[in-house]
Amino acid sequence: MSFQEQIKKTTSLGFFEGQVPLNYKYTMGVAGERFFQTLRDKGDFIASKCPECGTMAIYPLIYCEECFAEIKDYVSVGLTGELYSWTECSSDFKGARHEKPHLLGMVRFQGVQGGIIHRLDVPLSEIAIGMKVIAVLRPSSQRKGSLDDIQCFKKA
Amino acid sequence: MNGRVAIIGIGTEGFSPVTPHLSFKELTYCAAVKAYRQAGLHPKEIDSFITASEDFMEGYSIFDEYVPDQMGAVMRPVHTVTAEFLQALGVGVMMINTARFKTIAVEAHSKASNIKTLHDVKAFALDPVYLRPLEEDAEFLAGLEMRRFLRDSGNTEEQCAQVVVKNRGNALLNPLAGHGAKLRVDDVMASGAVSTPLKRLDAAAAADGAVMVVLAAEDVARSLCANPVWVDGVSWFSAEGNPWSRDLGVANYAKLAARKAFAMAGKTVRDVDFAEVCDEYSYKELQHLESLGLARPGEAGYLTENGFTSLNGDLPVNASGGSLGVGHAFEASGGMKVVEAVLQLRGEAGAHQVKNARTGLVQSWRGVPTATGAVAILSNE
Amino acid sequence: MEIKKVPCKGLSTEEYDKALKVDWQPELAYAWDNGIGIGAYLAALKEGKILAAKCDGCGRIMLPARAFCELCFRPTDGYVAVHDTGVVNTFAVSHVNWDASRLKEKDPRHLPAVIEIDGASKGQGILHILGNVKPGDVKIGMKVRAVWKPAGERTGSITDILFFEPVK
Amino acid sequence: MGYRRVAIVGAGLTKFVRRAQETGPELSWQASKMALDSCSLRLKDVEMITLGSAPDGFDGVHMKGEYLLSGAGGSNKSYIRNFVGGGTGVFAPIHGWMHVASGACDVCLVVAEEKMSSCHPTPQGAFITIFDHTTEQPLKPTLIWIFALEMRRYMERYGLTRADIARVAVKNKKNAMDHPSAQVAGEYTVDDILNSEVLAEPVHRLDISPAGDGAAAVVLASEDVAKRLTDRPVWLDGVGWNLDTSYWATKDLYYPRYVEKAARMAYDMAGIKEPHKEIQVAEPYDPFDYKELHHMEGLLLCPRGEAARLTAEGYTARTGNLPTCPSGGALGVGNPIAATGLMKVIELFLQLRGEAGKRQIPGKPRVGVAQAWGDLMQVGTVVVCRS
Repeated sequence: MSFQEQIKKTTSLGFFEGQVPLNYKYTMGVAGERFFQTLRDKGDFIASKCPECGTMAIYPLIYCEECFAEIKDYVSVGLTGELYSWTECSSDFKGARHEKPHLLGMVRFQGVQGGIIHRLDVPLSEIAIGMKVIAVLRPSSQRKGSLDDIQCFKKA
Repeated sequence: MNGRVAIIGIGTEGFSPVTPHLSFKELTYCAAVKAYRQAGLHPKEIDSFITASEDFMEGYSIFDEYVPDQMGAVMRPVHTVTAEFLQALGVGVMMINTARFKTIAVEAHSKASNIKTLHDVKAFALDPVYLRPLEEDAEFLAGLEMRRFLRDSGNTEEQCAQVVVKNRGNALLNPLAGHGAKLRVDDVMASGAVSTPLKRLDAAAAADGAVMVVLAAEDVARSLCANPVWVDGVSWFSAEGNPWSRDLGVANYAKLAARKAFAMAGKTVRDVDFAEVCDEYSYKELQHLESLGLARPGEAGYLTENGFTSLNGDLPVNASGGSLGVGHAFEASGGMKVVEAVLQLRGEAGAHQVKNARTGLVQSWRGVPTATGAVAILSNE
Repeated sequence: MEIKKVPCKGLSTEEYDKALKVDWQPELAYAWDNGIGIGAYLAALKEGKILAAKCDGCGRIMLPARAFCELCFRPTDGYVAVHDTGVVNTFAVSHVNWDASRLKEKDPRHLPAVIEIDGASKGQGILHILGNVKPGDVKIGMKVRAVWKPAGERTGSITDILFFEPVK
Repeated sequence: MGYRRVAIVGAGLTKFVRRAQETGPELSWQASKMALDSCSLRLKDVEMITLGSAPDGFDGVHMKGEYLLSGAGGSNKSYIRNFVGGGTGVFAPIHGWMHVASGACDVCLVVAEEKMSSCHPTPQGAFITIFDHTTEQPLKPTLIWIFALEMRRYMERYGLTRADIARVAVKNKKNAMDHPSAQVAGEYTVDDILNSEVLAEPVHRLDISPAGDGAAAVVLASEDVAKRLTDRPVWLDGVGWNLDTSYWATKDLYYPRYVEKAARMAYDMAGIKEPHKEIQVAEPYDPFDYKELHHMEGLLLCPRGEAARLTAEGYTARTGNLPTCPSGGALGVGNPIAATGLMKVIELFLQLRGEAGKRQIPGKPRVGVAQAWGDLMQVGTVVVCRS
């Protein structure tokens, strides 16, 4: 009996609704804990530095992605970087439209692999890939050790 | 190694924005029946089965549970790769090359229309510590990448829009495609921003669909099949796992996979008669063409504008209509492209048949936030 | 090589509480198409019937109803309402809820069971719960029958059957 | 047709813990790094990587294979994630075997990772959603239900008591006291197990392995490369896997036919005719105590219904005829799902090389079997190793 014959009433097809009911708390990880503690307590960005090949990475890692060596050394990279790319994002993670698009940038740091993706506060007319930008942090009293401790990047 | 590996059966079902009359099992069953019939095999005669799927695209926490029945694979060696169809195809080729398997069925499907919170699901793929707290639409990563790619390569937004015009135009000729349209570059340019410079019509719309492909070792293929399509090379690669660590100007995963796939096939880009590359976003087609070596850096947009990649151009790209024209079926998208390449190489593509199709390149990408993709080189000789 | 020392020490409750963390609650909501087989199965439940599918290939009468036989790999050959009685194949006495919270002492235990439905092929069972029975009185092999919601309250769901109770 | 032989040449493990500070990628790196170091290889020597990890729901990242990629050394490599639910940990080296046996590469890194503590407060939301969304989830099932249903069916079929089964938990938790990764090792009595908190009769708290965080990794190599790297390769001589129907309530749960099918596939490949005589060490999957017995029978290591009696007689102790879960298994070492399966394969690797330290079983074993199980009473994954 073909599928067409089996469909007696199209109204009986329908759908069934449900959810995957999950909730999470993620640790920041060994390197992440270090990064966010430094950000909170010292207002600084740190990169990991590979003892074998010297590669520096931000966000920091406990291993070198290049040579897989263990990393225990972290170095300050300061708050100033270079704008690698940017975008105006129109909606949030639920697909709801922002009232005004949110300006986001990927920022890289000299001599360091990787970068930071965060909000950007630069007039559209002045934005250029390659421009120097500096992180604006929340006041130290408000910093909690999270991505939100960075308010945005602005023109350096 | 075990000689060559061939595709001896293909089947599809759906590839439309919704498929309310079929459950995911029934959708896949329909594709599977066609593929087995073409291959001339009952599923009992298939040695092993592979599904490419991701749990949260299905709404199950272990979707692997729900795959054997609709493939006819109950109490058989079945496994899931949480990967794109083309990677699963590569695993199937690998399995045949162990010389312990002669026939493998590879399946992927999309029931994207059943996901009520697709944005949430996509955001759930972002790094929980460093990206998700921004609470932005995950497609901001495509916006960042598109801008950097256009800057580094010199391609333009209008040239990206031309990709959309071409692919959705091709889709009008493809009976499988759900998003065929006659568009102008201006329509795309005026379609409103998703995440600048990415616009709504630069992004493929989601589709439901199922694909199954039956692979066979050379001896089996020759005995069963009058028109086998050979998988001469297949490879998958990933660039850096973390989006903030990647070079956004090039698709390194495509570059690395192409190098290996061509080496396996003993072929070069000059042998490629047509290509089906990932165009989930318009700029991705251009970026992929350049990274695959099918266009020189910075020239893919120019070539597109000048018809080089059109259906009757020197190198037809996405004659199927691509994801932009057929609809984006997530992990099954590469499968749709494999099916298209098989039809082309058998001369069965009808109104969207390209001329002199002997070797085709198929390429896939897993979408944001990944930098993972695969390349297969298929031929009919 | 002998593995003597392994990395990752694990956090004590105190350390865990102190560690920096990120919260996230994804909204993962779906509307799954029932399709042909399950569409028919749910429609029958709404009418107070348990629907099976028969396959002329292997001769099985299968639960739940399905559009194709997964063993013969062909479309099924028709749907049949089977009985709403059956036999307990196995059961459990659960003291916890789905979210791992414990039932209170006075709450009735959950009694999940696999019930082989009369009229379907041997071994064709469904998961459901038992009711109107003390946990200590449940036995494998016990005959049970469905207790349905009133017709007006049925929605086309497996919960249209409230539970299965012993056949006295 | 000659088949390429594949060997395990290196192994790495993290500790299994209730809550790791490490992220999933960090755990993956810890195990991968140890595995590479153990056979003096560097990441650049690795051509392809396959990672096994159970549901995305545990780590809490959609497409988690991509998220874990960096820690598993996958950047700019051919990398893929394999997934057969709870059977993944033993499937991961099978997937790695495909890579090497096919000639796709000579060296493949196989990683297994699980971080279940990200689920807050519990992973139950990932468990209820293993059941059919339409015909079962509305009944609000818990994972424990299905084990209780299966355990009761098994007990009923063979007239077993809870005490017969609890001996497995006692043995494995004690064995685990010698395992450096162990999360829940200890000396318990049968009464401790019987009297632990009831969850869903017949399943009590100590019948179950705990959720956890951890990772494991092995390095696989082709025959010629393996012989260059080590004078004690352990050969992956048999692999098998099998997936039963998703209509789990339509089959008799007392016997895992899918495990038998997977085992026969692996034994055929390894040329094993009489597994109960030829296998000298076994690591069946033991997320619940009865499961070890169930799986011994499915693996054809003893006649059906006999596993409990053999356990009581000490047959499966480290000093018995067939040492079973000498590692301590999931019940003792812990159960970060995929990592546990691979931990079992690593136990074979160490036992067959005579490098298991205090856990070493006597008699220089040469052939072992490891197995994992998963999905809705559906998946068997089996590997046979030889020194």
